[in-house]
Amino acid sequence: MTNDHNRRSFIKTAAAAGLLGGLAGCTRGGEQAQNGGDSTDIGGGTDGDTSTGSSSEPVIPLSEYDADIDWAQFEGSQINIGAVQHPWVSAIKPAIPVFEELTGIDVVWNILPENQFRTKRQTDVSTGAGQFDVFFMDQVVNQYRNEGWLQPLDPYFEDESLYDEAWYQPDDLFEASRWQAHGGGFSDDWTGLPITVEVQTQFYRTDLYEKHDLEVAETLEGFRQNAQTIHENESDVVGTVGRGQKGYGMNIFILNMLLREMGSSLWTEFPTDSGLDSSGVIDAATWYTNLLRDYGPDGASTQSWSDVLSTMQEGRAGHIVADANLFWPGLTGSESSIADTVGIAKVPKPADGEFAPNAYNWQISTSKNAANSKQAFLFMLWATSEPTNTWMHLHSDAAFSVRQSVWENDEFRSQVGEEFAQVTLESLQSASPDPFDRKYPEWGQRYSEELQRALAGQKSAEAAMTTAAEIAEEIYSE
Amino acid sequence: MSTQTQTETTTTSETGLARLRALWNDYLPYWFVAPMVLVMVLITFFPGAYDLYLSVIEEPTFDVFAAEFVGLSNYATAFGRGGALHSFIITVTVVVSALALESVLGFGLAALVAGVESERLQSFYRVLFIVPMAVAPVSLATIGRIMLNSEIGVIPYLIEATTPFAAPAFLSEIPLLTVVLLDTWNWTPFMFIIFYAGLSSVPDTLIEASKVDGAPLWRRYLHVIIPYMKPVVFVATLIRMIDLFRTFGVVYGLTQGGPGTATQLVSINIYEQMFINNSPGVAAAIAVVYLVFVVAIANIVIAKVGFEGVWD
Amino acid sequence: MASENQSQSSVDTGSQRLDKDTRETLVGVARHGLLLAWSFVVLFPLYWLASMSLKPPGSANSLPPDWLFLPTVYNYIRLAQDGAFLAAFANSVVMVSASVVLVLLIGVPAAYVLSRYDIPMERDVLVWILSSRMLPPIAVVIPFFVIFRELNLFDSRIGMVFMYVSINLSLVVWVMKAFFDGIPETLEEAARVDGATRFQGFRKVVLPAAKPGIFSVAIISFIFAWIELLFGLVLTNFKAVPVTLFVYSFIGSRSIEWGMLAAASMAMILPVVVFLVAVNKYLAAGLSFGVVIKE
Amino acid sequence: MASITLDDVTKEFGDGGDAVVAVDDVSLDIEDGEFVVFVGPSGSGKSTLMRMVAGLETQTDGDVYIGDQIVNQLGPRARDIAMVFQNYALYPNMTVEENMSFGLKMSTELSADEIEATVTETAEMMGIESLLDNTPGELSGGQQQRVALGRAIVRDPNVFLMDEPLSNLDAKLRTTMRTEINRLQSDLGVTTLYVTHDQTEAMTMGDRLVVLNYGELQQVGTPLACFYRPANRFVAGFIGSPSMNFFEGEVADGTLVADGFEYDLSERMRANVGDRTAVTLGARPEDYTLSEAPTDNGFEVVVDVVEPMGSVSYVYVRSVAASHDETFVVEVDGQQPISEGEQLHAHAPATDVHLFDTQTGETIHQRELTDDAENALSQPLENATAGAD
Repeated sequence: MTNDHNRRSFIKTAAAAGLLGGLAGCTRGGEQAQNGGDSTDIGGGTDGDTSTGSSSEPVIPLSEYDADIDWAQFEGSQINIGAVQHPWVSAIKPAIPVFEELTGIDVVWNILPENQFRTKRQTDVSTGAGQFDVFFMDQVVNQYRNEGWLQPLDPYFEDESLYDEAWYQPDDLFEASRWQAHGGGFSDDWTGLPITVEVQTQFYRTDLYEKHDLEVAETLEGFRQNAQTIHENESDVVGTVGRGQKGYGMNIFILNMLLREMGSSLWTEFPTDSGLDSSGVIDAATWYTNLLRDYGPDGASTQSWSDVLSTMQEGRAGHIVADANLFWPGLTGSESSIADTVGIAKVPKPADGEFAPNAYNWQISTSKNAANSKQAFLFMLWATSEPTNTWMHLHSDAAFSVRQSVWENDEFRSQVGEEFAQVTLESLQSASPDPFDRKYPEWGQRYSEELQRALAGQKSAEAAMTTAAEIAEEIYSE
Repeated sequence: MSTQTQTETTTTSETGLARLRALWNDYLPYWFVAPMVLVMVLITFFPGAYDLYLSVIEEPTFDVFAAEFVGLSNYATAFGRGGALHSFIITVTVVVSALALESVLGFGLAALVAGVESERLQSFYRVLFIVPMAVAPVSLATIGRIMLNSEIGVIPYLIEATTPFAAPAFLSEIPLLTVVLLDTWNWTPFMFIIFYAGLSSVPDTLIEASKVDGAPLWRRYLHVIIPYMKPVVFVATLIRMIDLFRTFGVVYGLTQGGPGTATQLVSINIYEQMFINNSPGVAAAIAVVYLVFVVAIANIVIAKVGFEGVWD
Repeated sequence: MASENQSQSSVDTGSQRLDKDTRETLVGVARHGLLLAWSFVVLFPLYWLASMSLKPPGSANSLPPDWLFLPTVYNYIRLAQDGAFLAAFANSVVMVSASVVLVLLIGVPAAYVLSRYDIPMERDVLVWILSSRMLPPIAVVIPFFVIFRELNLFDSRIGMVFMYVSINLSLVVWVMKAFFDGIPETLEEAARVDGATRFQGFRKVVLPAAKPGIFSVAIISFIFAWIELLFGLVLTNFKAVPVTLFVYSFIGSRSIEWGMLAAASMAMILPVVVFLVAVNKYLAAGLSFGVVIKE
Repeated sequence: MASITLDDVTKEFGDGGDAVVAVDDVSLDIEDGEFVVFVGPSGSGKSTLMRMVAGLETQTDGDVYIGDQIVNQLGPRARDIAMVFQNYALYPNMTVEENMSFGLKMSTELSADEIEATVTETAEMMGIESLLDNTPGELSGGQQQRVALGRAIVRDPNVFLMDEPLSNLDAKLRTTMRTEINRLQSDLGVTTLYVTHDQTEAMTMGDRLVVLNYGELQQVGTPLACFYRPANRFVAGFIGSPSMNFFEGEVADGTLVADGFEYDLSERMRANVGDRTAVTLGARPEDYTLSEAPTDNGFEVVVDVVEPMGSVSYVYVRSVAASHDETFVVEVDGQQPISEGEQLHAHAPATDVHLFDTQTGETIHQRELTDDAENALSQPLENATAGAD
C-alpha cells in the first residue's frame, strides 16, 4: 500500500493555495509581474511587485545568501525572463521578492506554453532582438549554441564578484543535470544552469495488481506480462499507455531510454553513424511498438503525454510503462479518479540490460544579445542555489529538484511521500539523459515521425528505424 | 482608373472648404483606395521580399545581409528531404474535400435558415450556426483531441453506445478525414454567413417571379437564385479556399501533422522547418513556391469561373 | 396572373392537389429536421465544452460521461478573479473592435472603387490583394517582428490593431466588392443626379444598401482577429497581450487544467455571441433593389 | 427650363488602339420644353448620349450646353436635371417619401416642411400618396415606375432625362404610362430627353426623334418626317412596323432589276437615281397591294404565311421568280381572304416607293406625299397620337 497520508498532505498545500490543478499552472501570462495584478501565487501573498516585496518579511531569510558575491551591484536594473508554463515558475514566484530585495533587480516574466514559447524564443534570438535576459532552454541547446545565440556562462563563473563556489555547491547538482547543462557532452562550457529535472518512472494500478496478483515488474518481459494480464482480464481498461505522438519530446523520450537499456545509443559514431538501425534500437522500437499495439489503447500512436496522463487519471489503463515522475501529482491529485490506487516504481529494464531511465532537465540560459547578462547570471545562480531550491521544495509544491540534497531532505520526503522520493532519487542517480546534438531537433523530429508510423502500423519498426537512420545521417552529411 | 476630373461644385463659391470638398469628391476613387493600397504594400511586399531573400541565402545570422548566396539549394532541400511535395499533396487533398463539404453545407444551411418562417427561430439559427467559428483554435484542438480520444473520448463512446459500429481511432486510422471533418465543423459557419447575407440580397421579385412560374424549389435555386448570388458565392468559396490553403492552428494542435506525415500540411511543414529544424531558408523556399502555386490556382479559378461567370 | 394559376390548379385532380400539400408539408418537415440535425452537430461539442467548464475537477473526462452533475462555477470565479486574464480580455475587446472599425473604413471604400471603376489590370490587383492571405502567418511573422521593433510598434496596441487590419483587409475588400457588384450602379447615378456628391451617393445610398454584407464581414473580421494567435504571441510582450494567449496558458508542461481551459474558451465565445446578437437584425435585412437589370 | 445643345460630341470608351466609339461627332439643338426621343437599336449610343447630358459620362470631345451654359466641367448635381432609370434605381433602404425628398434635401435649401409639402403634392399628382411610407421592395413594378417618375418631377428640374423607363413594364401598363408621361410632359413643359429602342414609343411620344445607329446621328426630325422622309435606309427600316421591305437591285435602262422582279422607274426616280447602278428599292408593307390580276410593275408571289391582326393581316410572300426563298411582308385589309400557298400579284405604286443608294444607304428618292401631309411633317403634332396605340 502507498502512504496515503503523505500523499494527501502533498496535495493539501496546493488546495490551500486555491489550486486544484496539481502542481502546474498556478499563474500564467507575462502580466502579473508587470501589472502587479491579481495573483494567485502561493505563500506570503506577494505579487512580484518590488515595492510590496520590501515591505514585508522575505520568505527566505537574506542571511541564507551570505556568500562572497556582490549581490547588489546591479541595483535598479531589470531582467526579463522568458519562461515556459511550468510548475517551476509557480513554485519560484513567491520567492522572487527575496531576489528583488537581495539584488535590487526587478524581475519581469513572460510565461508561455511550451510550443508558443519555442516560437517566441526562436524569433527573439534569431533576429538578435535580445528581449529575454534569461530564458528556458531545452533540446535546442546545441542548435542555439552552434548558431552562436547562446552565451556560455563560464566567464561569469570565473568572475569573483558574481560567483562563490563554496556557497553554491555545484557538486550537489545531479551529474546528469550538470552533464546536460554542458550541452549533453557537446560543450566544455556551462550553457545554462539546470532548474528542473524529471526522470522516468513506472506507474501502475495497485488495485488491479492486487486483484490479479501481480508483482511490480523489474524487467521489460515482466512488464509486458502484467500489461497482458490486465488487458485481457479487464474490460474498458487497457494494459498500458505510453507516448506515441511524434515530436522530439514525445515518443522518442521513451524509446531513447529503451534503446540505451538494450545496450545501444544515439550516434554510435557522431556524426556519421546514427546507430538508429542497430539491433538494439530496432529491438527497442519493436518491443515498444508491439507493447502499445498489443496492449495499448486504439490510436496509441497519437497519444501525447497529456493523453497518457488523462487515460491513466480516468482509470482506463493498467500502467504507464515509463514517463515523467512529474505525473505523480496529477495522478494523485483531485483531477485523478485513481488517486488512491496508483503506485510508482522504477522503470523496467531488460533482463540482461542496465537500468537507465531517461531524465530531462529544463535549464535557464542567457543569449548573446541579452542586454543584462550579468544580472541574468545572478538570477540563475540565486534561483538554482541551495537555499532557494530547498525553500521551493519545502514551501512551494515543487518536486523536481536538480539538487540531490533536497531528495535526501527528510522534511521534503515526508511531504511528497517516501515512495515517490525514493524511487525518484534512485532513478535520478542512475539516470541517463539524452544528448541533444545540434541537429537533434531536426533529425529527432524525423526519427519520432518514423516511430509514430511504426506505432500506427504504417510500417514495421525495423523499416521505420532504418529510414530514420538514413535521414539522420543525411541531415548531418551536408 | 477612369480619369474623371469634372468638378462637382459650381464655380461661384470657391471657398477653401468648398475647394477641399471638390478635391475630395473629384478624386474620390483615389482617396478610397489609397489607404488599402498602402496597407497592402506593407503587408505583401516586405514579407514577400524577405522570404524570397531568405530562400536563396545560407542559414541566416544576425546580420542577414552578410549571408552567403546559395542559389537554389534551399529549394532542393525543401523538395528533397523537406517533403514539400508531399505536404502540397496533403494540403490540396484537405482543401478540395473541406471546401466541397463546407460550400455545400454552408449553402444548404443558408437556404434552409432563410426559409424558416418564424423570425425568432431564424435569428436563433443565425447566431447558433456562426458560433463554431468563434471557438479558439487551441481550445478546439485540445478539447477536440480529448473528445476524439479512442480510450477516454466522448465521441467514440457515443458512437459505440448508440450505433452497432465500432468507433474508428480518429487520429491514427483516419487522420485526414478527421482533420477535414473538424475543419468543416469549425468553418462551415464562414460559408453560411456569407451565403446567408447573399441570399438576403436576392430581390423578392426575382423569387416571386420564379414561384409564379411554378418552378420546383431546386430549379429556382439553380436557375434564379444562385446565378444572382454568383459573385458572393464565388468570393466566399475563393476566400475559404485561400484560407484552407494556409490552415495551421487546429490541425497542428490536433495531429502535429501525424501520424508520420499523414496530415502534414504545408503550413505545418513550414513551421517545422523554421521553428524545429531551424532552417528558415528551407521554410522560406517552401513558402515562396507555395505562394506561386496558390497565386496560380487563384488565377486559374478566377479566370475559369470568376471573370466568365461573375465579372465580365 | 396568379389567379390564373390558381384556377388552373383547381382544375387538376384532387390527388395532385393533395400531393402538392403533402409535398409542402414534407419540405417543412425536412427543413426542420435538417436544421435540428445540424444544430445537434454544432451544439454537442459546445455543450461538451460548457459542461467541462462547469464540472468539478476530476470528472471533466469521465466515461461514461456524467450527464447529470452538480455544476460548479468555480472555474469561472477563478477566471473572473484573475486580473491578468481580465486585462487581456478587455485589451482584446478594445484592439479587435478598433481593428474591425478600421478595416471597414479602409476596406469598404476600396471595395467600392474596385467594383465601380475601371481599374487597369483589375484581376491582377485583386489577386495581389488576395495574396496577402495566402501564406501561413508563420511564414511572415518574423519580418513583421523585425519591422515592428524598428518602428517601435512592438508590444503596442496600435501595432496589433494594424496586424488585425492586415489579416482582414483582403477579406473585406473581396467580399464587399462582390456585394457592391450586386448593387445596381444606377443607384448612385440616381443619387448624383438628385444632387448628391459622389461621396454622399456612396454614404447615403450605396452603404445602406450593402448593410447585410458589411455586417457579415464585420462579424467575420471580428472573429478572425479575436481568435488570432501567432501575431499576438510574437509581437507582444506585456502591454498588448491578447486573450488568446491566456487560453493556452491552461495547458501546462505536465498537466492540462481542463476546467479552466473550457471556461476560458467559453469566455472567449461570449463577445462573439454578444456581437452576433447585436447585429443580428442587419444580417437578415433583405433589401430589394426593385427590378434588377445587370448592366 | 432650358434648351440643350450638343456640339460635335464624341465619346470613346477604352483607350489607345482598342477604343470603341460610342458616340461619333453628334451635334444637336434641343429647344426649351421640347420632348425629344433618342431612338436606335441597342449599342447605338443613345444612352451614352443621354448620360453625357446628365453628366454621368464625360464626352471625349465636343461641348454640351444646358441653356446657355457650357456644362462640360459640371457634375450631374450641378446641372439641375432629373433622371428616370430603366431599373428605376429607387433607393432600397428608403421609403417612398424619403426617395422623393432625397433630391430636394441634397440640392435645395428647402425646409423640412416645405419638402414634405412638395413631396405630398407630387405624390398626389402621381396617385401614389398612399404609398409614401412603403419601401420600394413592397411595391409592384408599376408603382415603382410611378415613384421613379414622381422622384424626378418633385425636383422641378430644367431637364428630364428618361432612360428606357417603360421597358420593364408589361404591355398594358406600358401603354398607360406612355400616355401619362406625355400628359405630364406637356403639363409641366420641361425639356425632356427620352431614350428608347422601341420605335412605337418613339413615334408616339416625341416631338422630335433623334435616330442613332453605331454612335452616329442618322436623322433628326418629327416622327412623321422620319417615317415618310427617312434620311437613309437605316431610318427607313427602323421606323415603322412592320419594317419597310428592301430589295437590292441593278438599274439598267430605267429599270431596276432585283432578284425576283423588275421595276420600271418613273421619270422622277430616274432623275434621282442619276448614273447610280446599285440601288435598293424600299416599300412599306402597307403600300403593297395583293391582287389576282397582274398589274404594272407587279410580280407574281406565293403566300407563305398569313398573320391576321384583326383590321389588317400581315401576309408573308415570296417572289415566284426569286432565286432565294426569303419572304417580305405585305399588309392587307383584314377582310381580304387570302390563304397560304395562294399565288397572287404584288404591286407597290411608284408614288409610294423609296430608293436608296445600296453602297451608302442614303435615300436617293422619297415617296410622294400630298401637300398637306408634306406641311405636317415639319410640325410636331401636339400629342396627336398620344392616346392611340
